[in-house]
Amino acid sequence: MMEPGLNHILFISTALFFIGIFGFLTRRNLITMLMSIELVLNSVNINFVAFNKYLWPHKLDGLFFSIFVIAIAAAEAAVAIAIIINLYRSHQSIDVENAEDLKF
Amino acid sequence: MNLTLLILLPLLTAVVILLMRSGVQVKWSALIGASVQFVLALILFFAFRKERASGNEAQMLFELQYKWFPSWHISFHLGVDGISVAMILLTAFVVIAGVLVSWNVEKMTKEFYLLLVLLSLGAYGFFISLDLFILFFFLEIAVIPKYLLIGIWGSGKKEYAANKLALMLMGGSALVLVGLLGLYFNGTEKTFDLLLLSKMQIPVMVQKICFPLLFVGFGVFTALFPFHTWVPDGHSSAPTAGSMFLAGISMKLGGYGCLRVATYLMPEGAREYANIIIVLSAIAILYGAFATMMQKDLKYINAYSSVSHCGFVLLGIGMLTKTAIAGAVMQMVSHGLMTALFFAVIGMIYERTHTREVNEMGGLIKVMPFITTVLFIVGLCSLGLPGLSGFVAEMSIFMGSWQNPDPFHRIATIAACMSIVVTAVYILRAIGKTAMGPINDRYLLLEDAKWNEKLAAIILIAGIIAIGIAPFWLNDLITPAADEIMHKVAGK
Amino acid sequence: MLNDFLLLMKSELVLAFILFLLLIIKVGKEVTNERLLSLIQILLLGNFIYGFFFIESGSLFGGMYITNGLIAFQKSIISLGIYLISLLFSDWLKKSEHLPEFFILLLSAVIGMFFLISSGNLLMFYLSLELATIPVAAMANFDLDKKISSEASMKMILSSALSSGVLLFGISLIYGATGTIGFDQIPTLLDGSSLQILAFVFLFTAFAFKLSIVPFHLWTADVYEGSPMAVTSFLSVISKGAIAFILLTTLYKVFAPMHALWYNMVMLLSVITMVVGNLFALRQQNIKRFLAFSSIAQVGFILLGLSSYSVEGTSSVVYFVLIYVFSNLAAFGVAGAISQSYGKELIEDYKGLYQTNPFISWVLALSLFSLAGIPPTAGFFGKLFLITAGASKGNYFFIMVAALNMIISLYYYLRIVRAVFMDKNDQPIAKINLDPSTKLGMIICTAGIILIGLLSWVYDYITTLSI
Amino acid sequence: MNEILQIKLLGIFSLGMDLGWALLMIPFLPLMGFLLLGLFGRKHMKQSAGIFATLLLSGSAFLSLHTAYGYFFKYGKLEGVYQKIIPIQFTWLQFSPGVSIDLGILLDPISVMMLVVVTFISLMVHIYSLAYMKGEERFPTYYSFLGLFTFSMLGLVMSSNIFQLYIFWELVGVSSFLLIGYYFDRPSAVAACKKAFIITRFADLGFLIGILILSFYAGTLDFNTLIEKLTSTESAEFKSIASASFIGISALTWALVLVFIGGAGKSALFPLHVWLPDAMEGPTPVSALIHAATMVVAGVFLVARLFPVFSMSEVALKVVSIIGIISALFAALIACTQTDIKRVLAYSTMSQIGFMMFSLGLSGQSGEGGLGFTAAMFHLFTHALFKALLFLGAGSVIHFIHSNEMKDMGGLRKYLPITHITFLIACLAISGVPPFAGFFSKEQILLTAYHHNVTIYWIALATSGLTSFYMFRLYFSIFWKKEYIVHGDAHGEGGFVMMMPLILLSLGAAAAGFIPFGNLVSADGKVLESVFHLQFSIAPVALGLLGIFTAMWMYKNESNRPDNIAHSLNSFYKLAYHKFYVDELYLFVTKKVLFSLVGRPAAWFDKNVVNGLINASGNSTVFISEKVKGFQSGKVQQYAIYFLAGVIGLAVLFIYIWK
Repeated sequence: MMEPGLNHILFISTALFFIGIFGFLTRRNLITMLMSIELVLNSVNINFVAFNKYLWPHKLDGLFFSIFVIAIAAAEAAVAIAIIINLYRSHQSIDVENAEDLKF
Repeated sequence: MNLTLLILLPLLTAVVILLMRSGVQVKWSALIGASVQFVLALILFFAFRKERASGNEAQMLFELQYKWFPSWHISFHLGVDGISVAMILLTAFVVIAGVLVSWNVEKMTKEFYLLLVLLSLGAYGFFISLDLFILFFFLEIAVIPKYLLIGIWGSGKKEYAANKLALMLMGGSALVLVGLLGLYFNGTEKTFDLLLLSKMQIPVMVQKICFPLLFVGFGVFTALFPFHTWVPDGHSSAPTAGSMFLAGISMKLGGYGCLRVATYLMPEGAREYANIIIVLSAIAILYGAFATMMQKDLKYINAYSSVSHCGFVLLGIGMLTKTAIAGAVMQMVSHGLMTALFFAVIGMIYERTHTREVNEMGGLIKVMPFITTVLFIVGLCSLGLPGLSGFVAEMSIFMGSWQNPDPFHRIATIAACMSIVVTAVYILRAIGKTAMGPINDRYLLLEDAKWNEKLAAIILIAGIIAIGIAPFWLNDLITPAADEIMHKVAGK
Repeated sequence: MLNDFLLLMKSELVLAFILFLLLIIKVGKEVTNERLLSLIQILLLGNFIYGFFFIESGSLFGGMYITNGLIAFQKSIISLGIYLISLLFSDWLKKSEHLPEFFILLLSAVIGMFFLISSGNLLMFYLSLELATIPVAAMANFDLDKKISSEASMKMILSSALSSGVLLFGISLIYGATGTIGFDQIPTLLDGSSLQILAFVFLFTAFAFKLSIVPFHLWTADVYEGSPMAVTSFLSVISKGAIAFILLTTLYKVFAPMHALWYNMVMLLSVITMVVGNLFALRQQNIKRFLAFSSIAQVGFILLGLSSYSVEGTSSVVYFVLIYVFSNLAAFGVAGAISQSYGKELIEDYKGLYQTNPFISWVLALSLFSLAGIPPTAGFFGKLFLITAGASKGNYFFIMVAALNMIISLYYYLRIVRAVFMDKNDQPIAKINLDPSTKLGMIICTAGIILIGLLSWVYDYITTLSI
Repeated sequence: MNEILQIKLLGIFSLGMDLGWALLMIPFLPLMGFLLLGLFGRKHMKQSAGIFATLLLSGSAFLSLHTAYGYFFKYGKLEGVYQKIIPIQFTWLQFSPGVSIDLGILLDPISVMMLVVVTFISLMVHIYSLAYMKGEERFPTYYSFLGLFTFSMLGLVMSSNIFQLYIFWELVGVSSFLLIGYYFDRPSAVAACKKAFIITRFADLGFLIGILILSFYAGTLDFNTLIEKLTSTESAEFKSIASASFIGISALTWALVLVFIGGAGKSALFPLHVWLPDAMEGPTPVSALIHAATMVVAGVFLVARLFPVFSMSEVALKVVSIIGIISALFAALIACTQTDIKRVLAYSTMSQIGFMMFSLGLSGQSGEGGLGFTAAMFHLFTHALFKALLFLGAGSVIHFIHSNEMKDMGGLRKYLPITHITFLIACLAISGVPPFAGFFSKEQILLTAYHHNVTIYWIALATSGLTSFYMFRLYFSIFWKKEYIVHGDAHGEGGFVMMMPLILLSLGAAAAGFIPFGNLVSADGKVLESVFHLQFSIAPVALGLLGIFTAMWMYKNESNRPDNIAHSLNSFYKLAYHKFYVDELYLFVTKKVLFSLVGRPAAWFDKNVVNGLINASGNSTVFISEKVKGFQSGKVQQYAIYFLAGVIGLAVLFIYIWK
């Protein structure tokens, strides 16, 4: 069994990134869309950690960065969910297609 | 004489107008401001002559330079030569007449006069600035007041006309801007200073690109064919004073810019494109004249004739001889006075008959001898009668144009000359239909001009006749400056 | 060390102090909105004035936080902006049920912006960017009972989350390519490889998103329209200003070695942004939406100035943002006053406004002229300097397009002027009783619009800071 | 700079200063009349305007007589040659070194002669109008316009600079315009004054271009210098203008022909004559002054003024003579058919000017050969007298009868005895019956023609026969033919004021022929001994008498003879009656060609194409804006797609293009 190299990990993280993007573009449910964003953020986290480990092991910037990203993602999710709840109150739905009054 | 006074006085007037309460106070303060400005312009003229007579041969007199945005190599640089003095005199004449003519404006009097004063501020500043940046600044200052004047106090399709005017003029100044930037970056050092730039060698390639930009840009202001379409609509929709300012002052900004900025700073460019300018202006002259022939609205008649007359200005510049350039400047002054007077008269007639259609009028000599006399005078000036200013200017242009010996210039000159016949046709048609012929009964009780209208007309007529009878003073004023420009253009 | 800390971070500390004060007040006993607002206004004014004192330059936390004269000035512009917002929208604020919360959110966002401007490190940059964004998304939802308000804030939070995802991906690539996230080390390690360029593009999209550069702008108009006027104005003026400032640093400092590359991009985006912004602004009926698109077009001009990569570029961008604060806030102030009094936000409703409300009509007209870049308003100078700076590279075609765009923009600005001054209306908006502080705000804006341009030392001061 | 305002008095003779001021006053007195009456007449001088203007003009007339006397008999001659004296000249407008419009006074035989003619006729008209125009509402205006005209005409004849001449040329044109349109409420008068102005303006275009050409090659606008430079075959200027050519014709010829076109317009020569008959819409005294005696001969004066230069180009002279003779015959034919008495006179004027012109065209430069020049000037002089007389006489008839039509007249000799006698004298004079003035001048003209071009001579002879025929047709139709039935309010002849000018002019018409004109006016300034050939004058006089008797036979009593003859000449008569359809041709050219084919398309083009393009650029922007609105779909996921597309696009651009 071979040791996973940087490329493998990057492959995974990139895949994760695009899966997240794909989810964001295709899902109609706001919560799911938010989750897709989380996927994107996680792929970034993997990137950071992987780069840190494989390329710049003596610099800890990547690790710290990923920790902060996790924290911020939580904060963002909190606000986003609050907003979605409010949206639900006014629209009686959390389907993104129901909130398209603002256009042109 | 301190040239900043010319800018500060309109500013002061504007502030005073803002503080005034009633319409009457506003009018009087505007009138007083305009009169003081008028006197100031005369003082400037005499001071200039005195200075020149005492042997001051500097290109620009009364120069002033204040720091202003030094990091962009801009300075508040003022100064006048003969051409600027002539234009300032013109502005002063038109402004005071415009203020007088608007005496009856009841709707939003304060705003109206405020805008008039701002407009004149732009013109004064433009003519005395020796820095391209502030020149551009003043050029654009004058646009919005025009827009508002037409849009608020105008008549007919006023919104459309105002919009078109503002957009086309802004389009023109956008071109000017790009041209100016080209000059700024391509001199031997970065500067907006006109005099410094004039001493630099601007690369020929740059001149070839920037000259058309600047010339067309300024040309839009002065009704360069085919960018003249704002003229008829704008003029005819504007209130009387608005038309006067527009045609009398604002269109001259363009001509002055074409001459002072485009031609003077980029002689190679000017030589390169002179033929195109000549063709366009010859077209404008004839085409404007023929189009005028078909108009039925007095204001449209004058507006189209302005296209034709301003064609002479550009033709004179395009001909690139000293006499023609001097003639172009004279034509600017002359046309400014004349067309302002024409619009004033049209305004007076309109106020009384409530129509501007020539076919609906007739025989007005009977009831308004003064107004129709003025109409005759201005019409005759327009068709170039000797003794009035139009003749002097046109003849100078013709004489100057003819100094180019090749057939192309000859044909263009002859084409331009032909317009004097067409002009006669439409002017006489207009006069014949309004002033002469049997009078319509409903006009029998109309009254002649009131004091303010008379005074306005007399001031402008005085200017027209002063040039027409004794052109030498104007010529002496302009020629050295035109000489300087030609010197630059001719010198390799 | 502590001294340094206190001095260098003084603006953030003051804001944090105010923020905590508000928190305490909120927790404590009931204060009427009027009194609270007056207090806030005074505090914000104090904050603004204080911004001009004790200016030092230096860095903290191992280069994560940097400050200097220019940054202090940029922060002052932002302080001024929020002070003006607190004045202009006092009517709306007074009636708001959650006044302290509004300012708490606003101030946190501003603190985020301050850190953003001062950031010297991608981590700091990311954190402060999020701090500057998330509260605003919450603020966008401040009209809790309005459907469009929640839609707007939803769009904002989702779009910005996506954009920060892309940004982070970019940052991670940079980190991978260079092994550092410090602003001072990155430039030395840039070699122009494809990976780095890709990383730069990802990074840049975050700016593009926040600045609403086309084609990353689509959220802008919807969010602006849905949000309360005060939030819209904050979004369009303050947040854009802050991003523009940090973009300056990023492009001029961090990606300086790549300037020949990004110059093309910035020029192209600038023109596209102007054109699209203008084309969309042309046919807007809602004043907020209209101002949104007009602000997109304005960003195009900012990019034009940015492209010059010179001291002139820096100073003209900062100068423009300063002017933009006055002009755009004045326009929003007027729109806010009208919307607050009569709930009218359509341009049609503005017909005949001059008959009943000459003062605000003039304020509106002046601000629009300034936005359109017509002298003698400051906008003229701002725009002209941006264009001049942009022209220094000699790309006259783009300059020409920019100049022509000024005409289109003039057309739609004049459309409002025309409605206000010329069009007839049987039932114009009735006389509005302006709150004194709103009036004060408008007067300050007007004064700024007229004076900032004519007084050339303002610009000179910025130039001396930028060198 | 200030020295320009100093009028340089170049009085060479002891009269110096006095001469200058006296000369200046000649035009300035009428000018003063114009200004004062124009400004204050309407309010303050309603009644006294006429007297005031007449007094001013008599001062002017006296001064010009004084000048003429002084010039011809005291100081004008130097070594047997009349000098060209420029007592006053100053630079009015400097174009370029050497080329400037200088306003000045040039005294030479023709200008002095014209001074006398203009002031004298004008004075007569002023006096005559006192009665004729009495009670008109715009009486002061009328006199002020007369003043303007007199001033401009005097300025014209005294011009020392070709551009100065052009200036006054235009001023004369405009005063003619104003006076023709004096009855402004008659549409026909309005049309006539416009027509007169526009057609002469068209001709002036030629004049102007001619001036431009001349000034370009000669490098001066000053008459004396110009003539000096262009008449010496050695000078560089002459060589350049003679060698430069355009479509095979030398620049000199072009210039002169163009100048002549100007002259032809003013002098109503074929085919630019159409305005003159219509100009009779003006008050009759005005017709007498402007459209008979003075302004219409300006063209002749112009050619005479530039005669030395004309004589350098044979082609130009040929054009002058051919146009002259065509006009003479053409107008005479038409005059025979017209029934409006003023129109008959107008055509006769045109015909007589044709005589002067071809005489000039046939003349040589000096000595005996210069007879044509002297003859033309002489005829100009005598014609002014008798034609003014005819017009004033006609005026008196019209005043009496309130109609211009011949059919309303007849048998008036009893009611208007003085008019009758003076009119007869004038008719005899124009018919060339000795010893009246016309005889002598016409004699010389025919002599010139005989010597230089026989074809022209025969045509001229025939024309002079026609002249006496139509003049006496007029005479008999007015004063004989039938008994006049007096209508209700018949008044007299108009009193002494109206009759005095008639009498004075008739004295002139009768006696002016005895002036030894050749001694005074000649092409080269030297005395020209005119030889009188008795055998030569038989033919013209006989023809003249034949014409008179034919007219008498046809018109003395009422009969159907004229109708019969008209019938027998059927189509030709119609052609002449309709003035050979030249007016219709003009109408076609202006209405159909200029208005419909040029003016209307230009206006249409401007409104639709040029303006349309400008509007279209605006509209298309709006259109595009409408089309692209779909991008802002309101769907947040689509926004994200554009966002990502942007990212990818930028990345692609960067990596594949910009890198």
